[in-house]
Amino acid sequence: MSKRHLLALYGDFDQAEAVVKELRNTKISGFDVNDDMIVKSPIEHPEVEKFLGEKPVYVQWFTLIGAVLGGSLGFLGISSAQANFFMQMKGGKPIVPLPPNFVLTYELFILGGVYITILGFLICSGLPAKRSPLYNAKVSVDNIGILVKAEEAAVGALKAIFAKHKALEIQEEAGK
Amino acid sequence: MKDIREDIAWAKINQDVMKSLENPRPLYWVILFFAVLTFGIGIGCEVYQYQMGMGVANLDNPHVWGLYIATFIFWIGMSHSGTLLSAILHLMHADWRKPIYRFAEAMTTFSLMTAGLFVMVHLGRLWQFYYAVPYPNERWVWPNFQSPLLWDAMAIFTYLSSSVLFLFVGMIPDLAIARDNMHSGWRKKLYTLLALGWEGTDRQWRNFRVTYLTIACFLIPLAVSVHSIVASDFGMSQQPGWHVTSFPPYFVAGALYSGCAAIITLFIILRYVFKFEDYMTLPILKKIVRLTFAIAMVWTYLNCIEFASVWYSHDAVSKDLLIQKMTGPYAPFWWAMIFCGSIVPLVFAIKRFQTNIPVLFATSLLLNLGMWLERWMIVSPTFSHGYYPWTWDHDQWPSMIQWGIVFGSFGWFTLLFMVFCKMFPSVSMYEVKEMVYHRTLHLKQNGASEQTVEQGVH
Amino acid sequence: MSVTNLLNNWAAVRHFHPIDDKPHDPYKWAMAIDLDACIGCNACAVACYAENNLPVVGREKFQHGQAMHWMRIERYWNEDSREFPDQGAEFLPMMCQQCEAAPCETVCPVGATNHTQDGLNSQIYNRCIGSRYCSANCPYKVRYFNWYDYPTTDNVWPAEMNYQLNPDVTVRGKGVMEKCTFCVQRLRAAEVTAKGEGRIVREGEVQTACQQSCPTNAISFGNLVDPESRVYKQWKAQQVDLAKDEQEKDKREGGTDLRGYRIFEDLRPYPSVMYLERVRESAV
Amino acid sequence: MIDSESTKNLSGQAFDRRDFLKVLGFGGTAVALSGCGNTSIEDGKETVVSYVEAKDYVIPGVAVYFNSTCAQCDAGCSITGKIREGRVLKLEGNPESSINRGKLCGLGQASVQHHYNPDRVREPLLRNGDKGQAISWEKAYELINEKLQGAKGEEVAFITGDVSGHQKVLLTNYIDSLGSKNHFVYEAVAPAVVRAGNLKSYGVEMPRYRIDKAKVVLSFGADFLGTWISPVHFAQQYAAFRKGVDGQRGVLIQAESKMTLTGANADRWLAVRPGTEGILALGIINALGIATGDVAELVKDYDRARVSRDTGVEPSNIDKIAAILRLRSPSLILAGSAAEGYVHGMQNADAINLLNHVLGNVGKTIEAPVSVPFPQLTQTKGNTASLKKLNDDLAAGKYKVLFNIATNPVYTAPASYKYGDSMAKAGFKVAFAHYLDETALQADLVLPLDSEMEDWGTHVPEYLADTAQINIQQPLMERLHANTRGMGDILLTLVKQRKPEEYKAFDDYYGYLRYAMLQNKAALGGSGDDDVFWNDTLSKGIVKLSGASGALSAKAAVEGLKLPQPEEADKQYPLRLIPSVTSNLRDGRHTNQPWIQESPDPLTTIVWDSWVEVHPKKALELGIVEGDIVKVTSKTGSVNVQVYVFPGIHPEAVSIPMGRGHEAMGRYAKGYGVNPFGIMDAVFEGSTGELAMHETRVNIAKTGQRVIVVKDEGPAGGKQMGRRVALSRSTDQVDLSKEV
Amino acid sequence: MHRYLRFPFMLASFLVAVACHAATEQTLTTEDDLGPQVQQPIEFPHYRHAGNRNPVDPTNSDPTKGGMEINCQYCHTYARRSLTAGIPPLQKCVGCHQNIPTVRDKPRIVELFKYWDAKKAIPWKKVHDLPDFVRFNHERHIKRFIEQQGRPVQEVCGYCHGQVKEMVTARRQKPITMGWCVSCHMKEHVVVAKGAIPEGGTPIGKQDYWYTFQKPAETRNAEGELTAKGPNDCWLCHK
Repeated sequence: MSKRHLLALYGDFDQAEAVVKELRNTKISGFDVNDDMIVKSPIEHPEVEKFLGEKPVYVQWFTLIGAVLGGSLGFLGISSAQANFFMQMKGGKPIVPLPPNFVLTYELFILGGVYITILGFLICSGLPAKRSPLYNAKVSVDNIGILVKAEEAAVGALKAIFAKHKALEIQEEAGK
Repeated sequence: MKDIREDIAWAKINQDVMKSLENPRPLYWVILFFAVLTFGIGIGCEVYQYQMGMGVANLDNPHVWGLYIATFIFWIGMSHSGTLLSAILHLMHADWRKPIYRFAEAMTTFSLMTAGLFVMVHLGRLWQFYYAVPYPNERWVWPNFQSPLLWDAMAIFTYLSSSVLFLFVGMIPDLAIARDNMHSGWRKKLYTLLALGWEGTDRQWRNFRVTYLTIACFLIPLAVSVHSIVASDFGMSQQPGWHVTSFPPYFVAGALYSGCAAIITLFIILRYVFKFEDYMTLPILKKIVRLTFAIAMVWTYLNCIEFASVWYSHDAVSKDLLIQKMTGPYAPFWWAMIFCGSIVPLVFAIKRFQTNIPVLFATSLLLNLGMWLERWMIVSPTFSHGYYPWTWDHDQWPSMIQWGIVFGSFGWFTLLFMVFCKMFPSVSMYEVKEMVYHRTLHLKQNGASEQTVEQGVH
Repeated sequence: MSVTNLLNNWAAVRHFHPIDDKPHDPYKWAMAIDLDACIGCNACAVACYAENNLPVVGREKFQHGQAMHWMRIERYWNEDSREFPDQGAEFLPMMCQQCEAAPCETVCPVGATNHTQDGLNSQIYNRCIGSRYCSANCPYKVRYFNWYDYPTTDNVWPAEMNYQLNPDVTVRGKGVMEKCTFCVQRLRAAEVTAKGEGRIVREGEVQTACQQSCPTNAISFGNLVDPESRVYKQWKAQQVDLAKDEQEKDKREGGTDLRGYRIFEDLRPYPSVMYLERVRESAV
Repeated sequence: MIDSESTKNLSGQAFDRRDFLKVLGFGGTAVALSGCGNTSIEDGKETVVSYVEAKDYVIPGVAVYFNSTCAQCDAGCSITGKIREGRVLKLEGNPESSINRGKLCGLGQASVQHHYNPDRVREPLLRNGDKGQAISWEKAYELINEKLQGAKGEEVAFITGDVSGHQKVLLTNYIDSLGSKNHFVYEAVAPAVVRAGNLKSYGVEMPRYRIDKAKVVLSFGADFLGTWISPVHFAQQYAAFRKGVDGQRGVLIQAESKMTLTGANADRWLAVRPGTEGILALGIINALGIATGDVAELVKDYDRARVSRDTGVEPSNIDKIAAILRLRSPSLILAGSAAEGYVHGMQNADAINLLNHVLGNVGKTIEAPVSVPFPQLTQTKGNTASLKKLNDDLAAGKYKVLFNIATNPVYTAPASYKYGDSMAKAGFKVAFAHYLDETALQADLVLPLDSEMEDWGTHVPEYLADTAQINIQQPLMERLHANTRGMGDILLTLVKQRKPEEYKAFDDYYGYLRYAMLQNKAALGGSGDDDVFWNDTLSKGIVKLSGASGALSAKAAVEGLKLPQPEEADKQYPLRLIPSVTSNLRDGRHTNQPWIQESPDPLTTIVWDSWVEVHPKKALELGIVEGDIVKVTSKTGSVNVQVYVFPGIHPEAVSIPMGRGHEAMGRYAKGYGVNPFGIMDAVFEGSTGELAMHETRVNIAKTGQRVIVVKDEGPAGGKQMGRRVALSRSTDQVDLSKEV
Repeated sequence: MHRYLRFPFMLASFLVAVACHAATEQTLTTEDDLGPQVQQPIEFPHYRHAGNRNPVDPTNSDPTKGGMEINCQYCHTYARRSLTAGIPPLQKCVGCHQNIPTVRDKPRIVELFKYWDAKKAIPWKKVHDLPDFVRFNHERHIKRFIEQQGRPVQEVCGYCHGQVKEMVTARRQKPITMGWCVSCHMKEHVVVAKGAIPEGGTPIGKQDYWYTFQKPAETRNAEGELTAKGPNDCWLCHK
């Protein structure tokens, strides 16, 4: 583990974009632009995706599984509960009546969907987690942060690029 | 009339909203005091009722339900506007919702919690409420899944938990801001905990967007189903005045209506109390008012449909009940409901009043009253004028205990809501930033000539 | 366990009642009340108080409509505007109709009211949580809620009065719903006795409290499955079928000269009580 | 659930019924669904009390049935008490009795609440200023003895209600032993004028009415389904009558001024101007046109125009009634309140009974009564004239000692008697009482009585249905309060004070009763072993006797029959007050039984309160509506009472039910409603001297207050609002012959 | 494990555990659940009266060496005729004990005779207490198991009362809760033993119920018996 973290803050989105472009175009050994760069922003910038490239999101799959599980287990569970030993006729309706069970299945479908989606979100976005040591509160105000992880050797180059694009601030992990 | 300024500094947004967590206007404490007071009265009434029996509410044998159920529906209905603002308008990319959806969402949560209380208050044997919960038990007995009340319980549970999660998830970036800006103390710790270590990385934002959208998609049918199910508490029964096909949409429209009215009320209060004049701007209010007006007309229409369908049916009993509502002992309340629900919103059609805060405040209170009366007029007249003429009611007026608990619920709601607004950012900071950012972009693209174009969906 | 039940009995649990199946074997308790014989004397109502531990609520609570009479005698007048009710009054004893497809059963959130194998609409006090939905959905409004705690805080049975309480019937505390049970404690005792002897309950072996006290025998009660029973014969003679929401005889042109009817039959609760219309002399 | 077997089982067993069933705490008395508390198992907390000794027939959890006699009214219905773990739970009718044949009215059902009433007197009480002081029985007996020493025989008076059987024998003996002739038998609501009228018309006081044999019943205010003579028996006859002789359904026509329960069940209810029932009867005879001789002479003036004018009954109705009476025979004509209520009540009764003679019903639907072979046991028949006499005597200060045995004249005497003041003039007042009622409160010594479920006795009802019978009354459970005594026991002790020799063989009343019955074993139809006979008698609860029926006089009594013209309305008091006797409350002695209080009045459905019935037309005229509190004023006094607008009353009359308005008698009676006796004028029937109950004239005035009437019916009143609830049809639309 | 998955994994495992626990069929057994030791006015030795004879020598009925093997129903005589089993009247105890001079001086018997002389009932404490809204019918169960199926009395009583014959004063041994009652009703019980169906059908007659699973089985099982489940009607016990 000889990698170090670097955080550069930018006040302007265009500047940040330029930095990313440059990082991408510059070959720096010990730094992989796809793996070692994280962009932090105070709001959700749809543009970030554009310049970072398409990254897959798997939350929907959780949703699907949750909803299907919720619905089917709900229906089966309710029907089974109705057909337990104490099955008692009610209001001339069958012991296992379909319309009420469909209503409940619908609710459980949503319940399962929502819960598992949240679970999926937590898994996919890696929350809850400890913040990285180079977290800067300005990111939650209006600055764009670019967090990079690089070999000791690449740090200098990266710093230069950051500085070139008028980084407001460059934070650096203390050396080992 | 000024909208949110595009050149507003993002740091100022943070500061302004964070200020609301610190020092609201004195009125806040006055409201809080009265909320605690009313809530205390409600608690006292409930304790008395618990000890003596439900009879102290002055319900009687044909007339077994009263204000509790009516108020229950009222609170359930109120919860719908939060979903309307946060989910429906979110899907429609109406960005004017952004400064206000947070408190609307909170309103959803808290009014659902209040509604849940009424289910409890209403039970004759509150201490046995767990019989209605489907948990595996030693006796092998399950609740009756055929009962619309159970659907209700299930729907409300789903809705409440989903709403809380939705509120929470949507608040994570703001909690992170609060965490970063709060001076150290227990609240900072709380925000740190709740923010889950949010850093605003691209990965987090990506998943956040999808999650938020997905839950919004779920919430919309859920909200509709919740009030349809509340409607089927009545619609699934056999009683005249309840067994009406149009009840589900009628209830949903009523729910949105009362929710919007409540949003107007709370909008005005919050704007003043927390000094949110820069965010909760009059143009936004104007949009809500227009929306409310539209829903009011939908509600009026559905009301007419209900009368017409009763009128043209050959169901003499229902017809009888309708006439009774208009002319019988409940007539004053019924006509008050028509007045508040259908006549008063006409004020909103007048442009001058659409941004007149005192007028809007008064009107929205009247609308709320009207919608509360509507629920009462759905519940009570059927009991006092049902199928069986021998048992028609002669002496049924809610007792002070019943009123006390109803008022107590308003105290409870206000208490929760006010504490929430003081504890958590009630204006979504990151989304206001987004809104400003997008507008700025928009302005840049269109040049400076086109100014103050109203955005969003009308 | 439950899943096995579900799968093994799928056909059984999907039956509609009473249209699809006629499961009442060997018992279906039912009643026939002859309104022409009923004189409105209230003996049945008082007998019900005695048998079923009904609380006397007192003047104030009666005024609030919180009376607990499981059996109530209704008095109707003819609806024309003559000066005097010169055809007398119409008395109608009203109690739980023990519907075959009871509206109250479906809506109870905890399943405290069910349909039993012998055709009764049961009310399980200890399961009831007091949501009162059953009463809300009852077209006859024959369900009574314990608005107060009559045995304790209301002290309805002071001192020695509680010696009178029937030990076979639970004394209801506050917050539960109750209603006419067709004197289920008597029925069950008779059924158990008969079962022990390997037979079914004979006609006349068991009577409800109201039936037993009725001086004019206006109430007949018995097993509708048993062709020997008076109730069976009366239902048969009046051509009233338990499982129909409209009787064949009523569809006949020119009406019928039979006077058996069930109240609110068209709402399809399939009540188990048949009333016989009151008759008045045409010659005077 | 009278399992006939369980009763039968008892008969075979030798048991000593003095060995009472002990109250057993088995299973606990309060089988309660607990409130907020825990309902779980609590082993070792409850005590299971078991018997020391138990009879074989006593099984915890299984009911035992004992037969006895209902004492709530004088009809003498036999009852079967259901006893579990030593507690009386419920009463049913005894199927063996020909009077009630297994049925029991609401009043009878409620007598367990008389027994368990929390307001019963539990100790002998001696007046000490305003308070009662508990004393011992010995002291009480001594005191009575002491007081009687200082009084001559004629200075001692007894007032009782109807009394029969061996209590009557003992009472008579006691009165004789005192040398007193002053036994006043008082019943506030008694058919005394009807008896007198019957005696004149049929030669007997109380014939047997055969409603079940009649095809048409025309009743002039006789509430035979509700309150009249033996209502449970008549209700059964009525059921048979409705099923019909030869498949023809009986027709009931009721002519009266205020609708009674019977009137509410009539095919045709006629609102008759109060007091003109006799005129209507004669008018019907006239319209029948079948009378001859002096009867024809008598009725010739009563043409339908005049009768209609006098009575307010439409001529067409008179014709219809005459037609149906002519067509359907036999019929039965009954005289009830028409006779009791008026100064000319006897004339009314005569006219009505004449109709029976004209129609030839005597001997067909009016049968000779069965006679009881033991005249000493038959019922002494109470009336109201006796109270008048007693009151006059008391006011004159004639009596030093007054025994008031289970009556409540302070409450039921018309206010103008000032009975309370009269009573105060008696030196020493002894009240035998169950409760501290109005009269007991004025007594110097109150002796607490056993309830009829703790006491021994025999009863011979006045009205006997098929055969003569002696009804046995026996304890159904052990004495609830240690210090109450049976009426027979008290009388026995008292009579022992006078004639110790004659009665020394009897330890208690039970011994006396058993001895007396066994002595007449043969006459009572018994044979064989004494114990077997006795046990058999007790288990049956009835001794059926073969009594001969006498004959009825066939000749109508027309002489002296002269009906007064209806009076013009009084200017100051334009309305007639009809104090109605309701089936629940009768004369108010059972008002403290909560089931009775909460049992809705059948016609108005009002509970827990009194009301005044006003015809809608009159109400409109006076501008009053339901719930208005009005002041009803007579010459004697006034009461404030709520209005119930009631169509079943003649517009010239108003009606207040009897039985409420108690000022004492415990928590369930005191302070509910008003007492119409309080405003009743002292007007008397001409020939018998009975109180004419319907002769009080009143006016009513609004007080401006309004209350909500506490009643069972909803705001729709008796209207069905187009719902198919209570349906009815006429006889031509229905074929009863096919019915089961 | 990947740090992202740690929390979700824990949450999921928790949920799965809860679900598994909920789904696991709660074993409704005849497991013992000892009630409190109840202090009775007289320490009645059940083992002496109902216990087995001396196991070493089955013919020896010397009470000092073992029990008397008295039939439960000899004293609890009401059980076969009533809902309640009841406590025998004092008369019954004395009836025997006045003829047993050998134990006449034992403190318990002296106590017993004290009650008898005072004609006072012994205030026994309830050991098997059901809530007031539950009505268990002794008669029905005795009819079915002892009279119709001829099972041994002590075994049948023991289903609910445990091994009373080994106790001094009775102590609750079974949970007697609703689920426990039902666990028995849910089982397939023999209604017709091996051999021919008796005259008039099965002992439970024509009483087939709505739901097939409650009817006696159509065919005999491997042991040649017909079986059925117990009644499931709420109104049998809760009235």
